[in-house]
Amino acid sequence: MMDKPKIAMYWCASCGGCEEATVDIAERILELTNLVDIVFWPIALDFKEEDVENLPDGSITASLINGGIRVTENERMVKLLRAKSKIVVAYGACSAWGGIPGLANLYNKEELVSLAYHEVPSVDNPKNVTPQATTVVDGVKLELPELLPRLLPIDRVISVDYYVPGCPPTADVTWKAIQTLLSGNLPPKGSVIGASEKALCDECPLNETKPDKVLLQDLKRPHQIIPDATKCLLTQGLLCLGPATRGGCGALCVKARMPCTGCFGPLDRVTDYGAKTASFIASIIDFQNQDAIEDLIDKLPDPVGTFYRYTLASSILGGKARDRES
Amino acid sequence: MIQEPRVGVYICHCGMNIAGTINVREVVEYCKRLPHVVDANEYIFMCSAPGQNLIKDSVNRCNLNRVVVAACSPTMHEATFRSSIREAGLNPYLLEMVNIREHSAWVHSHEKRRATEKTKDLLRMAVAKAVLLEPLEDLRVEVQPTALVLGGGAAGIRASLDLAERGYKVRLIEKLPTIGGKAARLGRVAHGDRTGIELLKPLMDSAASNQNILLHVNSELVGLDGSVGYFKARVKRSPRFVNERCTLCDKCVQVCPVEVPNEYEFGLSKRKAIYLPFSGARPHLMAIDPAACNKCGECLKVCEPNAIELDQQGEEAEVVAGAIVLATGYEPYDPPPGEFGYKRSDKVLTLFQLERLLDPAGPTKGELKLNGSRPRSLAFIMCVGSLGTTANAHPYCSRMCCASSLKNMIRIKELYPDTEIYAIYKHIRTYGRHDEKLYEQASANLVKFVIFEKTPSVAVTPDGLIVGVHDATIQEDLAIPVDAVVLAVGMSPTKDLDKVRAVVKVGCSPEGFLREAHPKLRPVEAPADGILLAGSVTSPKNMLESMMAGSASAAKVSALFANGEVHVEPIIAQVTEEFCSGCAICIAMCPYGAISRKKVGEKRVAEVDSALCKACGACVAACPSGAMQQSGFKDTQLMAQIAAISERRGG
Amino acid sequence: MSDEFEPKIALFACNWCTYAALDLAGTSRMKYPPSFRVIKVMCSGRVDPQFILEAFKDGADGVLVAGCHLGDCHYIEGNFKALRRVTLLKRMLDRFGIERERLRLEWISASEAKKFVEVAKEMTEQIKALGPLSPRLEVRA
Amino acid sequence: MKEVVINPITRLEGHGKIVVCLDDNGNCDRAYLQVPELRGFEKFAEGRPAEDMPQITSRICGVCPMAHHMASTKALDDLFKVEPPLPAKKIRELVYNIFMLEDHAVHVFILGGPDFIVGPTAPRAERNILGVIAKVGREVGLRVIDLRKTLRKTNEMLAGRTIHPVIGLPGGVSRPVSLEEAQELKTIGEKAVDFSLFTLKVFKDFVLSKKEYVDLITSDAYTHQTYYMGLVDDKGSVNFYDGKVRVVRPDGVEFEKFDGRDYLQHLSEHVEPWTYMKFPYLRNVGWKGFVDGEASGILSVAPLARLNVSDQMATPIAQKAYEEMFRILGGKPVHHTLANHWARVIEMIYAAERLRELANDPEITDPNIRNLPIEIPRAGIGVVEAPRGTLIHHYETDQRGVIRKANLMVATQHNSARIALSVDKAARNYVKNGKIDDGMLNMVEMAFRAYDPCNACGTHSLPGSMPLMVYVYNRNGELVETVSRNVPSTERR
Repeated sequence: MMDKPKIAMYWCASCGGCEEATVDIAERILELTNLVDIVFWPIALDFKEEDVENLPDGSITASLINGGIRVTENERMVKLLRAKSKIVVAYGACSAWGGIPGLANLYNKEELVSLAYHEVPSVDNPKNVTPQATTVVDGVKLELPELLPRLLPIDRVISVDYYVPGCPPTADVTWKAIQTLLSGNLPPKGSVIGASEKALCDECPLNETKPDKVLLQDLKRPHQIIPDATKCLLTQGLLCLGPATRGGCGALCVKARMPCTGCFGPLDRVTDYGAKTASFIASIIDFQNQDAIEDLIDKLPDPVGTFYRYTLASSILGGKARDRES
Repeated sequence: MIQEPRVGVYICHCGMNIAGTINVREVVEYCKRLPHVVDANEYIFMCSAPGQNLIKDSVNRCNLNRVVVAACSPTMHEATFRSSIREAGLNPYLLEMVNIREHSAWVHSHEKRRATEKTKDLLRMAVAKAVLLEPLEDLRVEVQPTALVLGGGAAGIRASLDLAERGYKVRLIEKLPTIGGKAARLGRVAHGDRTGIELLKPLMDSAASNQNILLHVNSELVGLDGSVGYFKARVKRSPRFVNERCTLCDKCVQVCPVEVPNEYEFGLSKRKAIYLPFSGARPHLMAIDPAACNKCGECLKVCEPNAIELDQQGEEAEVVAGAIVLATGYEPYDPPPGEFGYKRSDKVLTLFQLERLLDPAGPTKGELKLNGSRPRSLAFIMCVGSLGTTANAHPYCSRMCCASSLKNMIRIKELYPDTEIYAIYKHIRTYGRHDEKLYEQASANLVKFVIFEKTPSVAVTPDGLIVGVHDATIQEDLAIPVDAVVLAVGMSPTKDLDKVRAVVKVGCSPEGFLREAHPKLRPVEAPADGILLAGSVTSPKNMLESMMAGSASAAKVSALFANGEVHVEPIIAQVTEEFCSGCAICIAMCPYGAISRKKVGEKRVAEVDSALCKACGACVAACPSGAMQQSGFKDTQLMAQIAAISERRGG
Repeated sequence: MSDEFEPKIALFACNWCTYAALDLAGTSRMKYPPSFRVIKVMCSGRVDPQFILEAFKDGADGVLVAGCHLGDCHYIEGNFKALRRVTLLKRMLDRFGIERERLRLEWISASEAKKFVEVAKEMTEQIKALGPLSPRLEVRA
Repeated sequence: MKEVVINPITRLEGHGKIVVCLDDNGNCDRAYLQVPELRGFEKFAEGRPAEDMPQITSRICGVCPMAHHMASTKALDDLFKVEPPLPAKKIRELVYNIFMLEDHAVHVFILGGPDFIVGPTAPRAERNILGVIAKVGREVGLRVIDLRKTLRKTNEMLAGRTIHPVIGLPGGVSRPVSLEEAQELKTIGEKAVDFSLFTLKVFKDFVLSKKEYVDLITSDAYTHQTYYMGLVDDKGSVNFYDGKVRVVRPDGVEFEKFDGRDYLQHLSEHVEPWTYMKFPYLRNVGWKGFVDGEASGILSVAPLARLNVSDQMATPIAQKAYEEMFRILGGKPVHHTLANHWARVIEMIYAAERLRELANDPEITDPNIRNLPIEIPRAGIGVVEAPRGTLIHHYETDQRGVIRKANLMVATQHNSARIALSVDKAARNYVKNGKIDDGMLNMVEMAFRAYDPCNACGTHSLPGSMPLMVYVYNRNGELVETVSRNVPSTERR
């Protein structure tokens, strides 16, 4: 009897939504367990790290990893799984591109810590206590892991074979990705699996409603407009990022009358999702006069946070430049 | 099929032009160490026959599949080296040129070391891009040797005749019932004794009778598809209500009860609802103005040849053409009522109306008479509607109005020497070989010139007209009573130009004229290939200039037709359908209308008309999914070039 | 040779105006600092913000995007697209901690070799004053 | 070969690390629970448009995204000074109760509940959903999976997505409920109530009917005398979506009742250097260290706390169950941590009944679901009851509605001091002579699971990957033992 493929699932810096999404494949999961052995899944199974360490290199068929790399433990674990796995899959936005926690890369870690423990109004911290890497209490050293300077997508730490997009990936996308992995007919390394080759517009029910020329004369923030639910949101001035975002979700947000915020990330031929998105948005501004262009851009309070909401950590720059040394 | 890239790098000394600054030897050695470079060499003049042979031999000897040449500007020798590698059996687009003469050696001869370092960077970047180059094939489009000329004025007629004389078919589209345009309505033209119609009539007759020219009067262009070599135009003809049996007996005109202002006389006289636009109109037939005609049927009763068909219908026809000449002309600046007394007094007239008065074929048979009386004193106010003289005026100078005004002043002095004439002007622009004589002649004829800086005024009083002007020379306010005022109006873009632009995609200047591909180097070409711009559709022109533009555009069209096919450099945008979501962002990027969304099943994808694409790449930069790419300037190619800007990535 | 910081500036030059202006500067034997690395595009409207960020990331201390004057674009309005993109990207650079002066947009016609030389000198000085960028972009110190 | 149990439900939550310090006799001197992560959500909220917050902050936790989404949306109402139309409020409350029901149900049957339904003394490997199925019957498992799926699909329909919903906007919701959907909801409402009653029956049959379980619940090891906090409506009933914050003393007397907007006058956070978790306490009592009693500002939130602070339940069946619980456990307040399981079942009934009421309210299909803001924003505070307790979002913005400062006080965090007490108590009880046994871990696990804590929310950090690690140090600071254990708990928020 042939051994069933061995699958490992692991989470780094994620919110748990990816794990919930995995569970959301509900009844299909029983089918899955007939097809594979799950050898490692911290949320569901007892394990010891040594168990993984003791496996021969390459003995896990595929590891699905969600979450980005925020602390040193994350880094250590993904390196371990890389060594033990034939295939590593970055599952979900955080793992693939850092996700929303990657927005922290616009600050240094000291700023994050200082705000949380010293500055927020609810904190009462007269002695200016800050969580420390090492605290000695009664002769015992209490250690906390240190944050890395930046949150990193896992492919900045290990080599990644495939990517499953989404914050989180939907059940359908997850299932398709698993089927691809089990099909034996593997796509080229680096491919995105489970989702569409095309941008969201391809599957958006409102794509047909676009006029010949899509141009922006105004920008509206979602709370400033009650959009016509039968017309493309972008053409109504809402910053729908569907044109730049990989399809596969079935246009869930648009169906709830909210613009796409880009959680399925860039398409194959795009290097930097945020820059590409900025490019397409800027391109369709229907003004020639610099002041009018500036005025329109003024209506968009935080272009970096908006365009890089899920992909900052994987972007060309990856985060904020360090300050100039004077 | 993925070929392992094998790059050869060839660096030209250009005598001492390059080698005098750049250490070519060092750069060659550097290039040999770059990834995928299998050969690097140098030569004193790479563009010479031995230089080119060196490249060709290397291609074969080293089995190269990419070539980088570092020499002068590609505008000089890109074509040269493309042919060289083609002769060596490589696709010509597998060449990348680096301009190290103009962009490095010549400008950094004071910093030789750093110029050499920069040159290495440029080569490293070029090699990085070259590795990703792909073979491309020129695009060819067969040309339909028929020209569509839009506008039957001086420029359009000239263009049509020139083309017809060379044996090409012409469809001449004119929206009025006659060709001739504004030029046919000029009075005596400067520097000669003949009137506009006298000059133009032979050309109009030739155009009307030429076998190669098909006149479409009462017609407009309402649709256009396709691109250079093969346009499909939709031409809509409005009914004329009079057929070819018309003998111009004039009986219908006599019985017609409806009178309207005669636009051919600029409203100086009236015409009937059935009318001949002017003597010499072509085609030489009556026409019925549907806006004026009340269909009373009186004309039918008197028309012996049964030439009148009141139930005639309009029709639309498709015309296939290889090129289009836009010669839709201009219209005179029309001052708003009250500007300088215009339309407040019948003694205030425009320069165009004056032309008609002085035309022997005009409403007064060439006599200067206003309401039956001859003005003894006249003031010409110049620059009306031009140079920002009034709030409504254009910012530009229409040029022809000075000469035209002076010509008319001289004519009036000839006819009526006792007439007192004031020329109230902002600038006198009598440019060119002949026109300054007009100024001298007018001065000699005692025309009184008054220069203004502040816009003058015209008061309409019960006693007559009083021109108020601050004479900028003597710094005095003058009040000049005159019998009549002539407003030397300039030229405006036609009001219909937007309708034309909606059909033919041509850009327009801030002034509202059509924009040329280049104002100096390509003055009669639109940016889109196969579309020519003749006459005052691009800027104010006099008759001579319009004729020149007409001939020039015909020459451009002839060159196109003579070649029989169009070659397009294949660096155009292309969609990979499997990556295209049909988001439509690209469509608004294209100034040439080359991109559309087609339906594939239930879904949309973008489609590029390769003949319309001009290779700017704006849609590529905008394409949010990377589905749109520009051959020769793909994202991957340019990103590789950029990434090699410093050694750590590219080298 | 001095150890003085010599900036590298990526120059995206449109084929019709700025590239030709550079050619003219050469044939006129004008002199400007050897800081610029030319990347030819057919039109400034081809320049994708990804290129600009990639240039910064890969070692450019500054980026100059240059094309035909507004209204004179060989492709009618490609430079307006460049204007819009660069305007938006400049604002984004603020949040990335990259000084706006490092990204510059200029309209330089084929005949304006002199203008290019002035811009080149000025920008080189500006970037020198700002110092090198790439060490500040590396993830770990 | 290892039997794989795909148990959606036995979640291990996050980074939890316990350090036990021994005295000279090898007994526990002091135990520390360390939470080792921080993500900095408050920081990167700065500069972002406020209206993005409901979708940004939901990423704090993919398990209870709706709680953050809704607290954030309510903070935006307050920020932009715009009241949602009544139909929008009802839609929000509808999706919120669907979420609460689903979250509680998962906890009862899959995460914490099995301890009791299967039995605290049953082998660990059986204390999971499979054990529940073995004991109660196969149809339980199917019903749980089916209900979870139905409720999650329903919220995907109503809120755009279940994980990280999108409908929340200041002044309303983005999407109306269609007539067809309303029809479907009526069926779901009935199904939900049936299920909640079934749950109560299971709980009674398999837990309350056994004296030893009730004794365990009321045992001293799981009892702390602390303050309790939760939202109540104007009649003093439990309400998850809206109301005033009421705090009762350990003796059950109301200590204070305040508008959520005034939270800073009532709550503060204490910082320790050895954990990233902050410890909220009642400002008007003060931080007195890790001790319980009326003099200590340590408070507790979540199901039991909500029931302790309320006067009654707003729906009839839940009210009966509520009365029954307090009758059996000896009146309000109940201080037994493990009673949270019971309280959770009662809240399920309330959520289901409220869901059914709203599903049958014709107003939910009214298309009037948005009021556009017109006021200039400045500051806004939103409070909801998350499954695990009171959740507070607080934003300050510039005039364009761009966040200048954000502060988030999260449910689990309010319980963190009391959890620390529980860990310490467990260690003191069970670490004897330097020996750590499975019993201690069980004790800790059960205490943990009852709170259903979520360190991801608590530190706005990510739930990490580490199992619960126990490190034992002797008097000389030397590590003498390490025990690792997956805590199949519950830290779901």
